Amino acid sequence: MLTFYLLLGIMILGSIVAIETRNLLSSVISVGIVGFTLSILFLMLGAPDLAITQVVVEILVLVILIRATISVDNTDIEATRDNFAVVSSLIFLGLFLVFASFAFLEMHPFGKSLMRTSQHYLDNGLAETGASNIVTAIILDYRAYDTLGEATVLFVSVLGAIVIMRRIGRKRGVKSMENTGK
Amino acid sequence: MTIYLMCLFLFAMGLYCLVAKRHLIKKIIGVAILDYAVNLFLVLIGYKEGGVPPILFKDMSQQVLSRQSVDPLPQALVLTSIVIGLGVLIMMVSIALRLYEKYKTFDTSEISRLKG
Amino acid sequence: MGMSLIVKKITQLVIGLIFLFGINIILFGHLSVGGGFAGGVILTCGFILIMLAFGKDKAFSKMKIRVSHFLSCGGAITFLTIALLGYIGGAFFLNFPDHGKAFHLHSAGFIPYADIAISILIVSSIFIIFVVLVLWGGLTKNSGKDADDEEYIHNL
Amino acid sequence: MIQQFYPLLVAIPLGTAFLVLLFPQSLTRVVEGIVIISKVILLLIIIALIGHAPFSYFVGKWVPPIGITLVSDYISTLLLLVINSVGILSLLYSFEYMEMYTSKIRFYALFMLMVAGMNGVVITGDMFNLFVFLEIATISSYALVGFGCESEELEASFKYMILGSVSSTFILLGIAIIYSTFGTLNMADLANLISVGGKNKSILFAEVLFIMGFGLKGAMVPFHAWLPDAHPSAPAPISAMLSGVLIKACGIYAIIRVSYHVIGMTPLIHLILMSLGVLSMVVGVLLAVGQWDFKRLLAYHSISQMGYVMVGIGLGTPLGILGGLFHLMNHAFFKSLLFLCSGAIEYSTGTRNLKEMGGLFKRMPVTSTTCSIASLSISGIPPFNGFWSKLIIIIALVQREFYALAAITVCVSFLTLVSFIKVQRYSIFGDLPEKMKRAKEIPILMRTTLVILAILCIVTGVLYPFFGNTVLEMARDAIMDQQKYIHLVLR
Repeated sequence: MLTFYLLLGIMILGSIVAIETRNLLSSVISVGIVGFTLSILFLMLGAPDLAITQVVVEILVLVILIRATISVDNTDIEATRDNFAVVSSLIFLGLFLVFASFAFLEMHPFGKSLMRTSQHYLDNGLAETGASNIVTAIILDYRAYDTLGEATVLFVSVLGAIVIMRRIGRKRGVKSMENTGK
Repeated sequence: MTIYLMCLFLFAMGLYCLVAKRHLIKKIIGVAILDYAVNLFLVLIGYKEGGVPPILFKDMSQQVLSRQSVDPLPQALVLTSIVIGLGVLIMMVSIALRLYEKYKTFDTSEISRLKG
Repeated sequence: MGMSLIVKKITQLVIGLIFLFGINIILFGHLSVGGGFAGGVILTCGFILIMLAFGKDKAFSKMKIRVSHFLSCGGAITFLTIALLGYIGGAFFLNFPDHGKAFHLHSAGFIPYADIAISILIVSSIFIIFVVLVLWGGLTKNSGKDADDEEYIHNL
Repeated sequence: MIQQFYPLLVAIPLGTAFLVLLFPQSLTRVVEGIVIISKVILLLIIIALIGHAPFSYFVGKWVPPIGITLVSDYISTLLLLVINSVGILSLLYSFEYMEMYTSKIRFYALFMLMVAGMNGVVITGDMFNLFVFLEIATISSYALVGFGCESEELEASFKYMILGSVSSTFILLGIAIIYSTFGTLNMADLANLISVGGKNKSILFAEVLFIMGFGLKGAMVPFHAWLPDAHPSAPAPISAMLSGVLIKACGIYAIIRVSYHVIGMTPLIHLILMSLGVLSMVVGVLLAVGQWDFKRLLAYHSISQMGYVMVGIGLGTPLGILGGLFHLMNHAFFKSLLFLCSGAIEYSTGTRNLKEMGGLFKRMPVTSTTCSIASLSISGIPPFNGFWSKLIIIIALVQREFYALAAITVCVSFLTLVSFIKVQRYSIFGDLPEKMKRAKEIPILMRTTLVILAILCIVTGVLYPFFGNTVLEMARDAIMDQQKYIHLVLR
């Protein structure tokens, strides 16, 4: 149990560095620390599927973020800080955490998962779907409709990114411009 | 309980980053941290003490899986959520690059041609 | 173009293993750890490694941008078709084929095929987006044979 | 038997979007044909399904708590009708309007994906599935807002995207908390467990998270900052879709579903929803009055009109819900008509600034007439549809003895009227400036869609006292009856 707290502590430290550091490149690398620690945590929490996915996705995220960062020559950023925003967000987040802790007091305790519907998957997953990896059985058979949505989300975002990265968005000199007589 | 709160603290830090930081890349990092926190929260919910991964190997009996495995459903949800997070991040980075090209800066206080 | 000799040599040694590992993860997604998504991203990371080590020409020789555009649509259509084929058995997304023997590669109905379709979608679409991000800003400097590809991306 | 085709409402637009991208740029005409045919098929399926309405469909034949369930009751039928009828008209309009932009095929693909996402949100009966389709709809709308690739559009899109992802994480956190407490994701199963077992603080926390998340998507007032930037920046048909249907399907509908059916209403939730509604109503209209940018003014009015819907829904009396639903439907028609009109004016004059316009009635009679009809509808002038729905909401408020609120509602309606008189005065009537002399009427397809929407505004208004309110009343009964929803799915 102590391991979880330690790893989560590393994640929190990493994200503090990522948020507060002035150098963009170090900030992106610290996000990498958070992500890779998360994947170790997934592994310890009994989710190897997620761990492997998190590692490879984290690599992609780092590559893409570094691509965005190196488009600037100087990766040091000035400390532009909006004091009002900082104070108000801290107050809001403090309230949020207090309410959350009241709510969590009545939540199901950690380490004793309820398993109301999941017990069915574990008991009958292999017999009903033929897949011995129960997570795969869920994402591609019991809840395959979700996965169709998931694949579509990735498709949409790639399509959207291509659309955004078009060189020319509007045609020049089309009819509307002629009409204005500009 | 404490571990849930720590996870929510991570979530709150992502929100803080989004509100208080004015740099586009920092905002993207804030969204990434938010994603991490929620994904971790979902997996923590499904954890069972001394749990084994929900995968049945050949030399493993069905009873062991049924009794000791962690909850597989949140893991399936998190898999979907990771992909969605990746998609949103790709879109954000591409828009941030375009904005940099147009305004020659990543600072949101200077990117404000829209009023109100 | 590309990085130093050490990087190139190591990439040559490793790249085959990366692709094999990715394909293994995809094909055995329903039996052990992994699945279409993780495997697909691993394969993409292989392509990205080629691109970073050897420059984009080498990567384009392995995978044409036009082809990957068609593949990404094709993967999505295949997955949707698998979903619609469920109507043969009587419902949307019904896993109607024979489930086969447990713990064998050919088992679990349509799950392995769905894994393959997803991985094709993932590989090609993330490859496209990476190419777009890399080529972004480099358009004015370049000319020559890959100008065709760039034009294809920016004008389609 | 036709119930079997329910999932096709998502599958057809998805398939169209994937297929359309395979075509080269030169075949844009063919693509337009394919897109419109698939849209017509969608509408036909929905109309055929109306008679069969309350039923549930199990995807992959997995019974409820295990698999994903699709639910059709009258509230989803109403939303589907609105989404797809506004969608088909916006699509017709965009055939000519989108000539201004490059890469039309990708526009159609994104449009179809957005429609697929909204249809998916409306038909699903599963919490996480709702989240996934919400993401499809909103991610494609982020891309569509920035479609023109100008600096303002990209900026609006980035703002929208940041707030959109925050709201998504709130929703996902809420789903996680609910799952940890009840161990199921099916809405009807959750509703059953909550109504039997009672609510504790964690459920309330999840509900607050849901209201924040869906409120952000639906631009209720404390969370409205993105809407006045995002909606005007999009191309006009997309503004019509975003303001006309997206904020309803992703915001209002989801709030209705979660708070009425899944978690169940308590006095506290009624209070929260009503105060959100009143705030949006008042703040939206006050911000709108001073605007001179036509589309931005319309966007602020969207916030205000959504406030009306929210007040009606939050009131919780049968009459209030009826008024809210009716106003939701009317708003979809007149607000999309107004956005399409503003697009038409921009198309032929090249400006959105009201001060630069004037006297357009002489140059663009069809656009001006339809714009006037929509303005009269939104400000609640008697024969048109906006009047009836606002009247119903006010009567419902008076019935519950909220006299002050009723007075505020009337005042907001008056301010709306003032604001739209300004629009009419500066754009349609008055002198024709030199620059506007060469403005021409828009092409025939665009005109046709404007006329159809105007006819819809008039028909729903004039015939409302006669055709009864069949679908609306059934939708209201569906909202009020939580037990019926549970039995519909769990059989």
